[in-house]
This record gives sequence, C-alpha cells and structure tokens, in this order.
Amino acid sequence: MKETAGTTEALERLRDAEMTPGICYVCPWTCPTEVYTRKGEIVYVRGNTRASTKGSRCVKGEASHVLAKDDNRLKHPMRRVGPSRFERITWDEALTQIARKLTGIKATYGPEAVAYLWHVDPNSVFAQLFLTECYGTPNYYGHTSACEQDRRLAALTVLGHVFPVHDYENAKFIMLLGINMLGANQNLFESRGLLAAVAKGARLVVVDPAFTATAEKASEWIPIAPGTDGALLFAMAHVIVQDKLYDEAFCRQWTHGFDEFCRHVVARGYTPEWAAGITDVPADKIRRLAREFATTRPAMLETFKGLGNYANGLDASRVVYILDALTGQVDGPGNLILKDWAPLQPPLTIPEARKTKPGKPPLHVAMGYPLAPDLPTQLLPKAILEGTPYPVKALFFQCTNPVMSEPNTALYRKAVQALELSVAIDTYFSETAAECEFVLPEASFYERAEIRQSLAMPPEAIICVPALAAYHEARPVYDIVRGLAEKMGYGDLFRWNSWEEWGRRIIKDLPTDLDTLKKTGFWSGELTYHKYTRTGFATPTGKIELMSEAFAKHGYNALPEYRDRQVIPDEAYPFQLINSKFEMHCNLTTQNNPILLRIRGENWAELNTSDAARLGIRDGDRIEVASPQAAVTIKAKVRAGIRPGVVCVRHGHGFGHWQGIAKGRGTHINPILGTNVNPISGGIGYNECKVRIRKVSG
Amino acid sequence: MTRMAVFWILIPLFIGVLFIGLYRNLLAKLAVIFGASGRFIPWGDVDAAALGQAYADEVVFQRRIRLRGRVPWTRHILISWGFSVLFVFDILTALLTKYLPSEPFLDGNVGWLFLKFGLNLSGMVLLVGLLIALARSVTTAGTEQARFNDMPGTVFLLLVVVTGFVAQGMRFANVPPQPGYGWALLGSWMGEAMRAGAPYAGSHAFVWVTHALLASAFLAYLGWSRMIHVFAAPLGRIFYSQVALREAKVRTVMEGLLKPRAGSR
Amino acid sequence: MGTRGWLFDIGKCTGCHACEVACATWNATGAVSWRQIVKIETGVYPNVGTRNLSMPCLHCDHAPCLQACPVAAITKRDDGVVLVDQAKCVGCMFCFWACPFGVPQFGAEGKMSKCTFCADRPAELPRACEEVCPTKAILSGEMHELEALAARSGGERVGGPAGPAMFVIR
Amino acid sequence: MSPALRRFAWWSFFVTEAGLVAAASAYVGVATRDFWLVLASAVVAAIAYVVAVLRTPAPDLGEATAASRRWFWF
Repeated sequence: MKETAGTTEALERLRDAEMTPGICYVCPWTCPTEVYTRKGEIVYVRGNTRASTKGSRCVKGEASHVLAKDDNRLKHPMRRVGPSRFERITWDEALTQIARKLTGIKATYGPEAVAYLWHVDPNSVFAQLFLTECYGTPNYYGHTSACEQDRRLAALTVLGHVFPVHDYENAKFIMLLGINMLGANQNLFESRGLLAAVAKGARLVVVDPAFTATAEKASEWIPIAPGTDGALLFAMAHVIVQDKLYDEAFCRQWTHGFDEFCRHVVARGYTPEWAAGITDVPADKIRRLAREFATTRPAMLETFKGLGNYANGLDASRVVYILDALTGQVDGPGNLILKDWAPLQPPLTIPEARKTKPGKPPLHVAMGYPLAPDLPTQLLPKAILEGTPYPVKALFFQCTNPVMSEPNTALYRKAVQALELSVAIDTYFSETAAECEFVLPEASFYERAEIRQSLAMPPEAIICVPALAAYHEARPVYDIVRGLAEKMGYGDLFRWNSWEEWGRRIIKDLPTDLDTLKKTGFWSGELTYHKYTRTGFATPTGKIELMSEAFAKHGYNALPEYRDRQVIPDEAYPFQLINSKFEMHCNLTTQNNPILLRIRGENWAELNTSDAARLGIRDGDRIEVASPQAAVTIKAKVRAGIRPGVVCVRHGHGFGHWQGIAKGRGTHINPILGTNVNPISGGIGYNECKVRIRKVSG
Repeated sequence: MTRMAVFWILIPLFIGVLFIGLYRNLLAKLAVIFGASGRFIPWGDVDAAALGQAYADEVVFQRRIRLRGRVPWTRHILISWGFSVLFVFDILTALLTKYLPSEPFLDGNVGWLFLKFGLNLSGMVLLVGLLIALARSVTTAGTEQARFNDMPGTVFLLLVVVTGFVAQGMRFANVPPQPGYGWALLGSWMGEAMRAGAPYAGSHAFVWVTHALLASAFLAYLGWSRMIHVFAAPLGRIFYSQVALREAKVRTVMEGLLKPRAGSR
Repeated sequence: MGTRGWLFDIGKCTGCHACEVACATWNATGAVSWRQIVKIETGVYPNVGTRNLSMPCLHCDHAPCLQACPVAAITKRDDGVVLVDQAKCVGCMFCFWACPFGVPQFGAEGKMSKCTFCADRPAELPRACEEVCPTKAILSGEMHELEALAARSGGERVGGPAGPAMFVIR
Repeated sequence: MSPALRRFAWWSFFVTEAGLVAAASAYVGVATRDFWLVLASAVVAAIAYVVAVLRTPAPDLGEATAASRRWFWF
C-alpha cells in the first residue's frame, strides 16, 4: 500500500543520516542497497527501492550491517608461525613476502602452479587481470563446482547463456526441480514475481524430495526419488515427442539436432512407464505434467543446484533446457530470460607487450574436464599432493572456505597445508585461513567501491560506494592487488588516485556518468525479449543445441542420456543423504552474526515421521549420521515434509564454525562425504552419499 | 488524645488505602490476565523447578537488575533486602515487646539487643541503598540513565528511614548508657551524639509518631505508585517462568490464525 | 485520521524472517525481536502443507496489555498505536500474560518492549517490516482501507474481544 | 473477576483491618474515646474499600480501557 520508492530523503531526515548506494555481498546475488550512515556509523540499510529489487531484501542481507562493527573480523595482516598460531605483520611485509614467493614459484614451477579461488568475487577482476595477464597463470576460478556447475554447463551448451534468469511473473506454468526459489535462493525480485504469478493463478509444480518453502506455495509437490529427476524429464520429453506437443516451427528454425533428439528419446524407451519405476512418480502424472507444460503458455522449466548434486545431474539439467526449447519457451515473457548484460569494461587494460602467456592449459582442461565452466575443486588436493595433472603450489582464497565447504574435509585440509604459498583474503577468519600462511583482512562491502553487473532481467549495472572508513587495516582487493603489482614490477599499470578513476573506465560505454550512478546506485537498460532473433544463440551452431556440438567435439555423447546416480542406499546404509540450505545463512559472512544465530543457531538433519517412528527418534533428539566414510552427530528434525528414506541435512556447506559466538553450534556434515566429481562438468556430488542413522540421545 | 492514639487511628485508613490500591492496580490487573487467558494456571501443570529458579533469580539474586549494571543492582538489592528484613524485625519487635512481652526481649536483655541489632543493621543497609539511589538520581538527572529512576519513592522511603533513626537516637539519648547497647549500632551511636540535648521527652514522641505515620503512609503509597512492583514483579516473573504454558498459549493462537479457511489450500 | 493496523497475507509469506531483522535494525531492538515468526507444518506425507505467520504487535482496540499494566506504562495513541513508556515500566510482565498473542518482549533490562508500529516513521512511509518484505505479505495502513483490501481477497479481521488491528488473508 | 480472586480480595482486607483494630485496642483500651475513633477509622476504610471494589470496572476487555488509568497520580 505504501510506496517505498522516493522515500530516501524522508529516511535521511528521520535519522539525520546520509544515504550511499551499496551492494549487498552476503551472497552472490548482489542486491543493490541504500546504506544510511551518520557520523561514520551505519544507522539503517535497506534495498535500493528504485532498482529492480524494489527495496526487498533477504534476511541475511538485512542482518549484514552487524559485520561493519563485528569485533571478530580480521583486523590486520597475519602470518602463520605454527599450528593455529599467527603473528601480526604489516601490509608491506605481507605483500613483499607474497611477491617474493610468487616470483620463486614462477621460476621453479611456472606461473600455472598458482591458482586463485573465490566464492563471491568482490573486485576480484583486479586479481584476475593481474594473475592471468601479468603473472601468467590461467588458473583463476570461482566456486561454481560447489554450486550450479551442472546447471551452468547445461545452460551454456544448450542455450549458449551462462546464467539464465526468470520472468516468473508472466508465466502460467512453472515447474521447478531441485531449486528452492523462496528458501535458499533468494534473489528477491524473482521471489516476488513467482508469488505474483501464483496469485494470478499460475500453476507451480515443485519437484523435490523435501517440502521446501517453494513447495509451500506450489499447486503440486512431487516428492521424487532423490537423483532421478533426469528420468522424469526424459519421460516428459518422450510424451511431448510422441504426442507432437513441441513447437515444430521454433524447433526447425532455432534448434540444432531436433530430429536426432526426438528419435533418441523414443529409441531409448524413455517412456512414462519406464520413468515411473525409477522416480516413484506415477506414469499418468508424468503424462499430465508433460501435457500441461507443453500446452500452457508461457511456461518455464528450471533447475539450479539440486540436480547437479548427483553424478547424473548434467544430462538432467540439459533436458530441462531442452524441454524449454522443444516447446519454444525461451527468452519470451514468462520464460527463462537469456539476460542481456550491461556494457561494462574492465577497470584497466594490460598492454599486449606487458602480458605473460601461460605455457600450460588451465587446470580444468589439464584435469580432463575441458567443458567445465569452473574448476573441479575436488581434484585440487590431487594436483597439490600428487602433482597431477600438474603441480599446484600456491593458492589464493578470496571469500571462500573450501576446508569447510568441500567434501572430504580431512583430505582438503591436508592439501592446503601442503602448499608452498597459501593466502586467505577474507573479512573473517575461517577454517581455510587457519591452514594458510598469510591471512589478509579484506574490506567489507560497506567500506569499498565496486561497479558490477546485477542479476536482474534487464541489463543493469550496480554500484557500491564506500559508506564507511576502512575497518582497522582491512583493504579492498583492488588495493591488495595494487600493492602486489607494485612489488612485482607492474605498479605503473595498477595506479590510480581514487577509485572513481577506474570506476569511470568501467562505465565508459554506459549512457550515464559516475556522479549520477553514485546518487542512484544503478543503471538499468531496457528489458527486451527474444533477443536471439537478432543475435542467434551463443553456441557453436548459433542455435539451441538439443544435440551438443561441444560435447561431440570432446568425445562425449552429443545427446543427453539417463544414467542412475552413483551411490544408492543399501541394507547397511539405507538412507540417501541430501542437503539444503537455510535462508538465514550463506557461508562465512553470516556464521557469526548474532541476529542470524538467534534465528537459526544450529543446523539439523530432517527425516520423515515414519522413518523416525521406526527408529525411535523424536524431534530434537541427537542422532548419529554415518556414511561409509565417517560419522557425525546432529540434531534430528522429524517432519512429514520429507520423502521417507531420505535424510536432508540443512546447510550442507558447513555449519559449526569454531570462531566467535558461533563456536560449537551445529554440525559440519562434510567430513562424511567422499570425494565425488561429476563426470564432464566437474561439479561436486554432494548428495552422492548413503548413510545409516541411529539415535544417540534424547 | 495521645500522639500514639493518632497513629492507631490513622493506620487503618492508610492500610485501607493500600488495599484499595492493591485491588485497583494489582488484583483487577490480574483479573484482566485471567480474563484474557481464561483460567488460572492449573496446579498440576506447574513446573516447580522453574518456579523456584524464577523466585531465586527475581527475588533473591535479582539477576535482571544485575544485567543492567553493578550499581543499579547494588542499590536495588540493598533497598529491597534492607526493607524486607527491617519490616520483619519491626513486626517481631512489636510482637515480642508489646503484644506478647517476654523477659528476654525486654529492655536491655539479650533478645532486646538482638532485635535492636537486626533493626539497625537492616535499617543501615536500607539507608546505604537509598543514599546510592539518591546520589544516582541527582547525578544522572536529565541523562539516558535516569530513565528508570524513581525519585519520589526514594525520597519518601529516605524520610521514613531518617526519622526512624533520629527517633531512636533521641530515645537512647534519654537513658543512661548500658553495657551491650553498642549492639544497637547506629542507634546507640546517634544516642551518644545527641546526649547533649537530652532529655527529648516531647520531641522524641513527636518524631517517633512522625516516623510511624510516614512508614504507614509509605505502605499506602506502595499500592499507588511504581512501588507496586514490589508485589507485581515477582508475581509476573513467576508466571513467566512457566515456559511450557507460555509457549502453548502463543502456539494455540498462532495455529488458530494459520488455520486455512474452509475451501482454501 | 482513523486507526491504523496490519494486513497480513499468509499466502504470500515465505517465512524468510527479513521483516524480523528489518524491524530489529530500524528500531535497534538489541537482543529482543519485535516480530515472532512461526512456520507450522501440517498433514501426513505426501499431503503436507506449511504455513507461516509473522506476528507484530496487533495494536488491539481494547488492548489487554494496557488494561493489565499496574503502572499505566502502556498507552494507546489516537491513531490506535499501542506504546509502552519504558521509564514507567516496572518489568512485571503482566502485559505478557494479558496479551493473547505473546507480543511483549523483555530484554536484559527487564523492561517491556514491543512493536511500536515504527512510531517515528510518518504515516505515509512504509513500516520497516513492510518496506523489506520481498513478497509484500505485510501491509500497514488505516483500518478502513485495509478492510476494503482484505475483503477483495477474502481476508478477515483477527478475532477476539481485544479487537486486534490486523486482517489476515488465509 | 474470578470468584477465587474476589474472595481473596475481601478476606485479606477484612482480616487485616480486624487485626489492626484488635492491636490498637490493646494499646488504647477497649471502649475508650480513642477506641471509638480507631473503630470509626476502620469503618471509613472499609466503606472506602467496598465502594472502590464495587466501582472498579469488571475486567471486561470491552470496557476497562480508560477507566483503570484514571486512578493514577502520574
């Protein structure tokens, strides 16, 4: 009822504060914000009311103002002097020593022995430019293998887009598999659109072994057998092909391999009856869903991390997009949107003469995952400890905590310990930082500048203007990289008097100027649909590839196939372990937040009422969850909204941090997961785990 | 009419005022609670351990005030314990020396010295607490810390205590010092200090009656001011300790609100 | 000006807790939370349902907390907003017992605090919770406007003799 | 108001007042002028109490709102 847009001045008056536009970096969705400060302190933060998020924010972002004053943050550079012992050093000492080591490693092993990893990538473009173009390592990577690696590779190879977004609001049929839009995934303008669509009568079908926050709003919840979504999707394709429900004109014009794909699903016998036996979804229901999806317009089929948590997730994710394509439902109103990006430029350019060309292929290629959109991080310990495919001697960890988030924790810790140079750049101390040689304090998103792409439907650039002075000695990545560049003879390339200098270079192609951007916080272009009619698709054939040329080129099956998942529960380990996230927590930044800990102070394992009754487990009991690899104890949550035979651990990326007030809370589940690399994509098979459970205490 | 008669005539009125206050401002409020929740806490459902814990926390150790700070806690615990022990000793003194007089408790005997000691000690504890409160009220006036100060209550009680000590000092000054009177602490010390002006026949009685009337007026005041917290806070806190009942109440309401309407999903 | 209140749409609430934190931030509520959020799961597998409720102070017409307060620390403003004066509050928790919804909260100081309807925000601004809500499940406004809105979606006023100022769309 | 609460209100008051009159008479003597004054005082208190109790609005959620505040001095 109340308009939020245009109330900025009123709030400034009320709180005698000044608003600076910012970007929330608690999670990778990077929502634009308004930060209100008075006398150098944050008095209020809210979403940017004029940008596409329209002022809405999630609970994590809302609570993030705490970190501006959190005494637990990293305050100054440190060097490790023994197990769990660090000494304070100056920035100059830290950068000098790191530069010396980098020079040494380059001389002995070549620059490729250095890799840079991030989870969220604030300003890391500076590190990318320095490491990949000046220093000469191709190994600059993100965290996607722990996240939507399969979805990303599927989107890239089928649709030629790295990150499709969603026009939920205009959709009339939405089917979501392994994606909890309203829970874990809180890119909020989309949440609002999804609920608006439901309110207007759209059918929402949620396919997930757990009854999620999204399932709560759905017209239909399909508690599918875990890791069998591919069979359901193939059967839907079978129905669409058999009944000729596809959009033939669209397919002929805009897809590659249409006939081959149609023949393929029929020849393989991917019938609803076949799928019913695998998925535990009745054949007539599959038929109905396929028909509803194919005959309702606009419609959308989407997935995210859920399917990729199994070894068979890549082909399943491909079929998601193939189904969207078969019915011609791509990049139109109410469809997946192949988002246009704002025309942003790099903050600086390295002259050709000063560039160093890597001598070895990037790690993911050398590891045998040429199509992987991001590093198969599960194979890093092998590269570090065994030197295969080639030795990795130095790692930078920016805002990432793989010792906590990767499966097989013990092995990962050992690998980090074996490095010749390890540098953690973060706002908080982490389990990974604890094993690193250098720990560098990074400025938070309240203390640094940045201009980047937003993840909204239209092309949109968002800006983060520093709202606060530096926190102790913490520095933004651009200043850290500048210091390193100076030590290594590239200082002249990384030189600026203020961030505005490189800021102007980033936005030089935008039809706006920096002063305007610093007031409004964003620039938004026009949302256009069916962009492919002008540009085609960014695939080898320029069309949607139902049959992938990229796959064929690398010797993989060009057409997707259904395979069973790798780990199937048996008598000794009768439960499938799956994981899901809390909307209150996202990795490191939230784990020590007193507000969020008050809301969710620990994680738990969910199991079905009938399983619990059989095992004598009551809600709140502590249970042991044991895999063939290891065992942990965790609090049990008994609920009806989870498929029997499945144990769902909340926050699979690790609760149970040992620093600050979060110490001793919750359980870190990853030690019981084995190393599991998805074939082709290189993503992590978090859900490829069978467990047995027993009650420990009441 | 003696001055003591004035006291006896006025005290039923003061106590009446206290009771009216308690009825209007405490019992009627409790009735709202029971009206809203529909019933008393059923005895069978009482969590005795939690109740005991709440009593210890709220009344004995006053933990909530401790969380507010060391000074407020010291002040409050001195006043509340000083006041309650003084009250008990007052009743004991009246009973043992006036209504059921027995030899050991008569003037100068061991029991009498015990009563005097208790009265003086608790009175001094109360006095120290009140002086801290007064100092705090004065020094924090106008600041954020002054938000929870109760200046009228402090001054009222301080008048009661000071007139009590003055009356006692006058009485001691009127009689020759005897061995053991030192147990009367501040009373005997004041007696010695005031001996020069003795005897205080008329003025002593006047000060004593003033003290007695102020004390009973303070009782009347209890039911009509923030001092009602003396009764209300322990009572409410003890209800609050019944976590299961408290959560059940809220949950019932929430579940009621969340119940889907007939026909809706 | 008429009395003010809430319109809460259960169908839109995802139980994300953003409102709770926005409220705590704007009002600097410290260790207490002025919004209680519950998620209730019902049904038997596979016919399961969950529903969420985000509960502020409902600023009742005949506020039981106000009537139960022994020191008159609780008052009702002309616009219907029920406020507590912490300087008068003696922390007796009677209001908590009187409130049908468990709204009053007690911090370390022992003084009652609760939703003030963002007392310092002018009526034309959204409340902090309303401002942040990703799905617009929370609306504030004058009761007669909300009544009309609620009626359109089959919403009803929360019942009870206290007259809570909230409409709920189930 | 619940019957138990009401009983408590009546009994506690009258027992206390009776005790006070008894204590006073031990001091001023029975049937003296001062005794009658004490008694009169107690009767006035009792009448005031009865009136106060009867006039205190029943804690009905629909009515008690403003009335209960009138009695305060602050």
